Amino acid sequence: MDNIKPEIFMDGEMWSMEYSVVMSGFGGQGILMMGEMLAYCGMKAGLNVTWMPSYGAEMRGGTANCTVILSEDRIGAPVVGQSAAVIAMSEPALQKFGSLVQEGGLLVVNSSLVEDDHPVEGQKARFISVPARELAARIGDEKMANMIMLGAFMVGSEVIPFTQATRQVPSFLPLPRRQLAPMIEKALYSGREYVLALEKRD
Amino acid sequence: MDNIKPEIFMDGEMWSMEYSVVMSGFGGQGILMMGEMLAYCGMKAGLNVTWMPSYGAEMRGGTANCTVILSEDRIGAPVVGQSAAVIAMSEPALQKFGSLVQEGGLLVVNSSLVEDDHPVEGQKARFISVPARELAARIGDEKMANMIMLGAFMVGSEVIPFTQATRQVPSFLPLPRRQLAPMIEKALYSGREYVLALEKRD
Amino acid sequence: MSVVTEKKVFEAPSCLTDKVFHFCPGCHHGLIHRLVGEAIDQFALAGSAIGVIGVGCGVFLYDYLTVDCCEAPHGRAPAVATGIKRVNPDSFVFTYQGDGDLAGIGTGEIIHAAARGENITVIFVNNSVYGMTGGQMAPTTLPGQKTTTTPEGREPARDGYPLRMAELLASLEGTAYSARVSCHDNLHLRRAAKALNKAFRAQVEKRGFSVVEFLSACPTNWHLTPEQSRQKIISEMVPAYPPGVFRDFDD
Amino acid sequence: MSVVTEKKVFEAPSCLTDKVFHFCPGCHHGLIHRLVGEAIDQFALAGSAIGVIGVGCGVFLYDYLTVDCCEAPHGRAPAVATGIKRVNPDSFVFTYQGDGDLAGIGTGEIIHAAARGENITVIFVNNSVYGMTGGQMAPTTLPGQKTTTTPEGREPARDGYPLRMAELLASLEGTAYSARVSCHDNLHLRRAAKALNKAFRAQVEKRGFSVVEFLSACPTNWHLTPEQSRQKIISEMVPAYPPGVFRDFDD
Amino acid sequence: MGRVMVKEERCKGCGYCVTACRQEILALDEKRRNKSGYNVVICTDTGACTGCALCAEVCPDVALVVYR
Amino acid sequence: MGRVMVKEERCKGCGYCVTACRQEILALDEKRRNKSGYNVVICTDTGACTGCALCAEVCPDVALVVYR
Amino acid sequence: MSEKELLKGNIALARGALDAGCRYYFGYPITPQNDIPEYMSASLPALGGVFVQAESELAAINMVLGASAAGGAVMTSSSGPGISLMQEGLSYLAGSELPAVVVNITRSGPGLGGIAPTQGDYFQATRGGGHGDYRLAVLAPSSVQEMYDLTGEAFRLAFRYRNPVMILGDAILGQMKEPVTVKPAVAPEEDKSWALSGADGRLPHLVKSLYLDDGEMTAHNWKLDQKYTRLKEEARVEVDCPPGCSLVLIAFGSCSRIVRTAVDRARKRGLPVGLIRPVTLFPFPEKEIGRAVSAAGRGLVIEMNTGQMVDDARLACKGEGVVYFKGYPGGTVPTPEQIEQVIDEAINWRGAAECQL
Amino acid sequence: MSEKELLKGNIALARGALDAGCRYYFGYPITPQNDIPEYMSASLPALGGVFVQAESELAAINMVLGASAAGGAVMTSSSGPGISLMQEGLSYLAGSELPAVVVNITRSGPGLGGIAPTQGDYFQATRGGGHGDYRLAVLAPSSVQEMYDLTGEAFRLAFRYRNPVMILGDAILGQMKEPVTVKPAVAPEEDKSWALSGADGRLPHLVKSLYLDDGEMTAHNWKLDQKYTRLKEEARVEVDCPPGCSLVLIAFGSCSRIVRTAVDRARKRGLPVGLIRPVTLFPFPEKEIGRAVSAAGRGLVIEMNTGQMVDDARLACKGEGVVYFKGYPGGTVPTPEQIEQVIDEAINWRGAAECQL
Ligand SMILES: Cc1ncc(C[n+]2csc(CCOP(=O)(O)OP(=O)(O)O)c2C)c(N)n1
Ligand SMILES: Cc1ncc(C[n+]2csc(CCOP(=O)(O)OP(=O)(O)O)c2C)c(N)n1
Ligand code: SF4
Ligand code: SF4
Ligand code: SF4
Ligand code: SF4
Ligand code: SF4
Ligand code: SF4
Ligand SMILES: [Mg+2]
Ligand SMILES: [Mg+2]
Repeated sequence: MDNIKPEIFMDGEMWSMEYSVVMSGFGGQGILMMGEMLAYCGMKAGLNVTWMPSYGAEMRGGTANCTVILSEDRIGAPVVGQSAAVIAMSEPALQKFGSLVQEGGLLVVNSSLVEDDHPVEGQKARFISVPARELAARIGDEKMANMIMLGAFMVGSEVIPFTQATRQVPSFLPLPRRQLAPMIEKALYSGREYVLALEKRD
Repeated sequence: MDNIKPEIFMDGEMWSMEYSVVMSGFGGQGILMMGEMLAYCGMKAGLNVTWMPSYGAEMRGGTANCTVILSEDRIGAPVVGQSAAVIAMSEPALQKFGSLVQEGGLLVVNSSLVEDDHPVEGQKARFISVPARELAARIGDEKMANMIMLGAFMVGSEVIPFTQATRQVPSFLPLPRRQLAPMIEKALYSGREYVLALEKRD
Repeated sequence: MSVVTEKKVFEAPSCLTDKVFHFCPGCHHGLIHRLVGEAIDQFALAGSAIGVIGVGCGVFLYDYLTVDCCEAPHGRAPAVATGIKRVNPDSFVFTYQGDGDLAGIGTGEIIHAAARGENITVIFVNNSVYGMTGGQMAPTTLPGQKTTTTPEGREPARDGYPLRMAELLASLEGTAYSARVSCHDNLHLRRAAKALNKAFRAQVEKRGFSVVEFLSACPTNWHLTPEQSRQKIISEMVPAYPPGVFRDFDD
Repeated sequence: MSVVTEKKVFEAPSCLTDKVFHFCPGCHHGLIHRLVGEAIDQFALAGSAIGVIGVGCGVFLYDYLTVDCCEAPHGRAPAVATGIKRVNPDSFVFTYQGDGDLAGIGTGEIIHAAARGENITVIFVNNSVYGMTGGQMAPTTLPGQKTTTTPEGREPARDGYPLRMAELLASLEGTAYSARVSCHDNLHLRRAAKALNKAFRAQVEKRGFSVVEFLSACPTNWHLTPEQSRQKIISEMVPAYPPGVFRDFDD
Repeated sequence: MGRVMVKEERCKGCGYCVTACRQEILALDEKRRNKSGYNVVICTDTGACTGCALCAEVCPDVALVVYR
Repeated sequence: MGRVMVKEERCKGCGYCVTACRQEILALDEKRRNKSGYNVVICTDTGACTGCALCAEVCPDVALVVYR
Repeated sequence: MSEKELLKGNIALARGALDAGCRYYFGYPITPQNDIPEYMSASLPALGGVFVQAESELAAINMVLGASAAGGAVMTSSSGPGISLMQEGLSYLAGSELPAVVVNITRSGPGLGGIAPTQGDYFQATRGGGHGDYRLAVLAPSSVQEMYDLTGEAFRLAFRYRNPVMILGDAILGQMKEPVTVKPAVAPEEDKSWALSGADGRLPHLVKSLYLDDGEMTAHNWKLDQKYTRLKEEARVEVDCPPGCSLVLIAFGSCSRIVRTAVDRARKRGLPVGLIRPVTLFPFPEKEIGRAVSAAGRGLVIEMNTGQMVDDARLACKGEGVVYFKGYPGGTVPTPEQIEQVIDEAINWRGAAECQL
Repeated sequence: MSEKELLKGNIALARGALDAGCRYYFGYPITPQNDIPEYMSASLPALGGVFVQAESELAAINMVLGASAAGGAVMTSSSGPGISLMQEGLSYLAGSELPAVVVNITRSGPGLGGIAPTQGDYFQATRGGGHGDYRLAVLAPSSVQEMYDLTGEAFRLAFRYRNPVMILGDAILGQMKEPVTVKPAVAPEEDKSWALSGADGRLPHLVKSLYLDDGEMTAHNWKLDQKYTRLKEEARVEVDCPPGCSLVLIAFGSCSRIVRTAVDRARKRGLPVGLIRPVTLFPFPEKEIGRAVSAAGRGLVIEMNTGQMVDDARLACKGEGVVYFKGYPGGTVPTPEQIEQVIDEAINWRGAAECQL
């Protein structure tokens, strides 16, 4: 667990070893699965985790979101008012959830679907813009945009040790879908590299 | 109210100006109506009254009963464990309700339908046996057996001034049945006379 | 004592208790109890039958038939029977329901049990009133019929039209057998016994849902003598609710 | 700007609000809303109509049509509508119900509203699933159809047979009009509009109960594209649920 | 030839059997009542009974046993 | 002769209108999405529109207005 | 004063409703309240009203919902199992803020139970029969006169607060006849501008209980809660606690009549006992009960159940004074003699706070 | 120890049921508990069990009644409005003394309300949703692990006491995923000799709740009451009240998690606060709560409703110590920060017993 950077998720509140991320986008973008994978990796890293999805009528109109919390302490509410990080994979998602990001937090947006003028939140939070669809197309599977985003988020936040997490992918997948593991790993790495390249550039 | 004999219904319990009578018989014998008329007459005599019928599934199998309470005080429960008087118009009714009569109370039975060997209860209570069907037939309407019994009960118990009560019959009857009043009065008198004759004989 | 050559040609079915029925004089509930008992005897089901009893004048069936029984909330007997049958598929599960129970409050349950083809047998007693509660209008009350809640007679434009359940249930795919019979004379009673036998067979052979609707008298709430009640069945009930077999797995 | 001689030949009915429907792409709920709006306009009922909305994906109808509305508990819209109509007999009272709502939990209420000949109009959206709750089996789910509660496909022997409500309701005496229509192409949509018009007329002319069943797509829970959903209506829904008029007060 | 036995405590005097009997040998005893207060049915001509059991078949209270 | 107007924010790209148009002049714009993220429909040949309104009739989202 | 009539409780209630302006009745038969629908079916048509015998209690309560949404003065009545079936509808009525009067002439439960008089539905009536945070106003008549009077009161409360109101009776109150003075109160004109009548020349009206947007439902819950707090003004209670009494009996409905007799007798024997009879069960007359019990030091709740109102009595006392309980469930109506004996035991009790009576 | 799995609360509950031997499920869809019937429909057939999607909640609870009467280990699940529709059936189950597990993954009410997490069904669950004198045992999990564990416990209690048992969760508990250790408890062999199976070679069995003969129903009510008293042995509670604490927070279910966080934080700030979490809501852990609050002098009940469990907490204290209340109804889940603030206010409160927080 030495890879976890407490200064990121302890942000100001000493007693709370808690890191939360809100993930959001259109239905069908694999938002819920992206969150689950993060929670699973957190669990495998020995953390307490919760994953809380949108459900019911909220999902009509084609939006989806979930909240993942990772913590060394037991976790109270699995939902949050303000969040350490927000991932927005669509314009309406950014509109609705972007403002949840904490001062000094992290905002990751899918620039393939979100207009590129930095939103207000970008000013108080760290802002990472990932052309997820394009990157996914490049590795040959447009459906992998969510995994690209997750990879990008994992390095951007450093909340989870990246390589250790990536190793959990096969066991995370249910047997009939396990053959997807290599492609998912590829996507995670693609997101990671994009962010690392960005950071170098900055 | 000078006709009311307090010694009958205050029987042992000074504080209770309450007189109760349980009336019982087959369905169709007019048990409920008999009780209602007594309650009505009591009301007209300025007493507090309650009338409580059997209801619901109790009535399957062709039995009916009701409890009437007359009192100068407000009345608590409209049902009683032991009763100052019991009127039984059928054999099963006598079997079921006869034992409710208080020590020293009054038991009036319809001898037209009840076997004539005095029941156990007759030994602790005053026992009046009225051939109601025969008397009713004599005045020309077998359906008046209940009114015969009521007349007999009223003089037997003296709980209600007989003539004053009899005067209430027309107003008790709903308009469309008011033409029955003379026949009912006749029946009440017939019951009364039968008992008076009995008492003379004793 | 009878002479030695004499044989009993008619007696109570063996699964009937000695308890005197609580029904009113002329009420056909008792007759239908006996027919059910005879069918249980015929198929030797006394050891495997489970009765589910709706709320109505028939609620005390368990006092009269020596089979396992379960009380169901008013109208829900088909759902209760479904639960029992799914746990004990080899038991013979029947419901006993009045017309208020089955065609009123229990409409949803009976239709869906039939639609599911639930392998149960329904004994349906249509006496055109709510008997137990004192004679209110039932879904089966005839137009013009006076009841305590239609004091001027049922007026279809205001109070609705009667439901013909045997036909309605027959129209559902899950139904293996649906028939209407009447209790008013020997001929119809023989047909009734036959229908009941067939309905029982439907379940024994796992054909699906079976139902027999009995036209039945409620002299008390019809305010008629038993004989007048019998006549009312003939002259009013039978025309409005024609006896017949509306679905048969053998066809 | 269009040229002056140009005329609008198709636009939204005037009682429809500007709010964008919350329905999924290809969902026919929106189309049915529009047809209802058109019928309201045709009969000039915007000022007297009262909608009673069942629980289902159509629950927000009141956001889209500018008429008085009342939410009904799931399945109970016909009872709620009865209460409203009996108080305001001159209002035009319609219900809007899904197939789970009407043919599942609300079976008793719809059948008895029809049997009573309740002078209301029922808009019934049959999409063969529970849409709002995420695609569970409905009473109308086709044999073999996969849903979240029939993961291997509906098996009639276990899960029951589909209900054909338009036919069933047509068999009741209180029903003035009962029809089934489909939303899958222009021809059927024109018939749908005609049926709806007739159903409205039934109420306006106080003929009794009227109902129109719409075959409708739920691409989301069918896990199909809108076009595939349309094809499924044609190839599977229409054969199982034939469009047609099953009862007509003019006949 | 036949014989009908009335379980008197079961009989409620509905008269269905009276109507059903083709021999017209059943009648309600207007003078006698059972414990429950019902006039019970009696066979007025025991010799004429055919044992056809039509009476028992219509009896709603299973009050009749028929021998032949 | 005719003209179809797409209320883009209502359109959800279901494609029903595309199938319905006999002139085959409607298509989904794969490049453009509206605020809700749907590819919206466009008229590829405005001159060929007959104003028949078949498209609007099948549109479940009342996204089309037709002029003639 | 008009002359007294000898009326059955159920009929008095029905007449109270009609005199209060009730013109719509939807219901389903069940003992021991059938006189109500029967009377309504005979009376309403002539008054231009509507009686519908629903196919079930579920349908009935939803017809009530519709009629109320349309502005009708509407009532239904049932008993035990039927009232249980109405719980979803009652929750909707409360959530949609609709006025209606719902009568429960109880039977004994659970299940099919029996039809004898009991008070086992107190909890269901006063809190949470249905889902969610809501309350009914609950009135508890104890005589046929009150069956008449409180029904009028129920309609007033229903419209004033736009909330369903329950009348909690039992077979004694429903089936019994007593002399009644029939005296219709003048019903205040109620604002029904919210009702559904067709959006003619105005914005559409909407009757609903669904609130999905952020915070909406919370606001709605607090709004309802405030209404229930306002309702406290309407608490009604009969207090008869002479100075110096050291035991206060608390009973409602038919049970309070028997307790009344027992208390009268006990006093004649010189026992210092008081009696409190809540007339409204919700709002519960907590102030009066708290005051009386803390003054006397001891309360004794008598109910025809295994212990329900006793919770409210204890809560009302806030620990100042102990509250004993004696219950008579299942339809066995206690006699005054039995209650007197319980009074004696309670008066003589010197042990722990919890007294096994 | 078996490895942890990341499970959704609803799924954990369903697996807990299967592991406890549940083989019959009858239910009707409603958000937010649909995962349960969906999981059951996929799992039961392979286990030789039965899943039936009922036509309504009313039918579902009555199928449960039948399956239970036949001796099956049976469950249903629903939410708010659906649970309200089951009240008659629940009363019958209790009256007929039948074992069954009923899950309520609540939504906010009254009426259609919303689907966000709330605890507004506490009253309905713990007392008198249906008619008559009866109680359900009520378990309140507060984590996905407990969704699994307590479901097993529910089946044990149901059979041991022949009584319906309710699990009261909410959307947080149902929809959330957390790591879970799946460890089926060995189910004790239960006596099912009372069940219906056909009267082959024995006297007929009868499952009923109708008691009409004199005194029968009263005896039955007291018998049930004694069972509910016996049930008190099964009270479960988590007590964390360090010596010297002057305020005890009381919360259950999902809400207790947030309160837990707030209490931890407050303690870090040196505030002397304790926390009690009832695991069983009926039987209510009255002894523990009474003891803790009277020791601390003050209790503070936090619920996601307008105030329900607070009644039980106050009753448990019998006036020894005051109990404050703060509510969050309608699906607005409070944050730990908000609760901390309430703790501060309560700690500093020096006014009357009733503290407006
Ligand atoms: C939920 C519920 N509602 C109402 C009742 C009252 N109730 C008992 S039996 C019955 C109807 C009886 O009529 P039917 O089913 O036709 O049977 P019958 O007595 O006529 O044979 C009713 C309404 C009840 N027990 N439970
Ligand atoms: C009493 C009750 N049970 C269940 C639900 C949950 N529920 C909401 S909508 C719905 C069914 C929706 O299906 P349908 O009626 O077919 O409408 P659709 O969404 O498919 O148009 C259900 C079960 C509820 N709100 N109330
Ligand atoms: S009331 Fe009617 S149905 Fe009931 S027992 Fe009497 S005759 Fe039969
Ligand atoms: S879920 Fe189905 S019914 Fe509901 S809006 Fe989407 S497509 Fe329409
Ligand atoms: S057996 Fe036949 S002949 Fe003999 S009494 Fe009966 S019906 Fe008459
Ligand atoms: S049919 Fe039966 S009950 Fe009726 S009179 Fe004959 S023997 Fe008696
Ligand atoms: S109006 Fe007709 S021609 Fe024009 S786009 Fe629409 S369907 Fe095509
Ligand atoms: S039918 Fe309507 S919603 Fe669908 S693509 Fe065409 S315009 Fe868009
Ligand atoms: Mg009937
Ligand atoms: Mg649907």
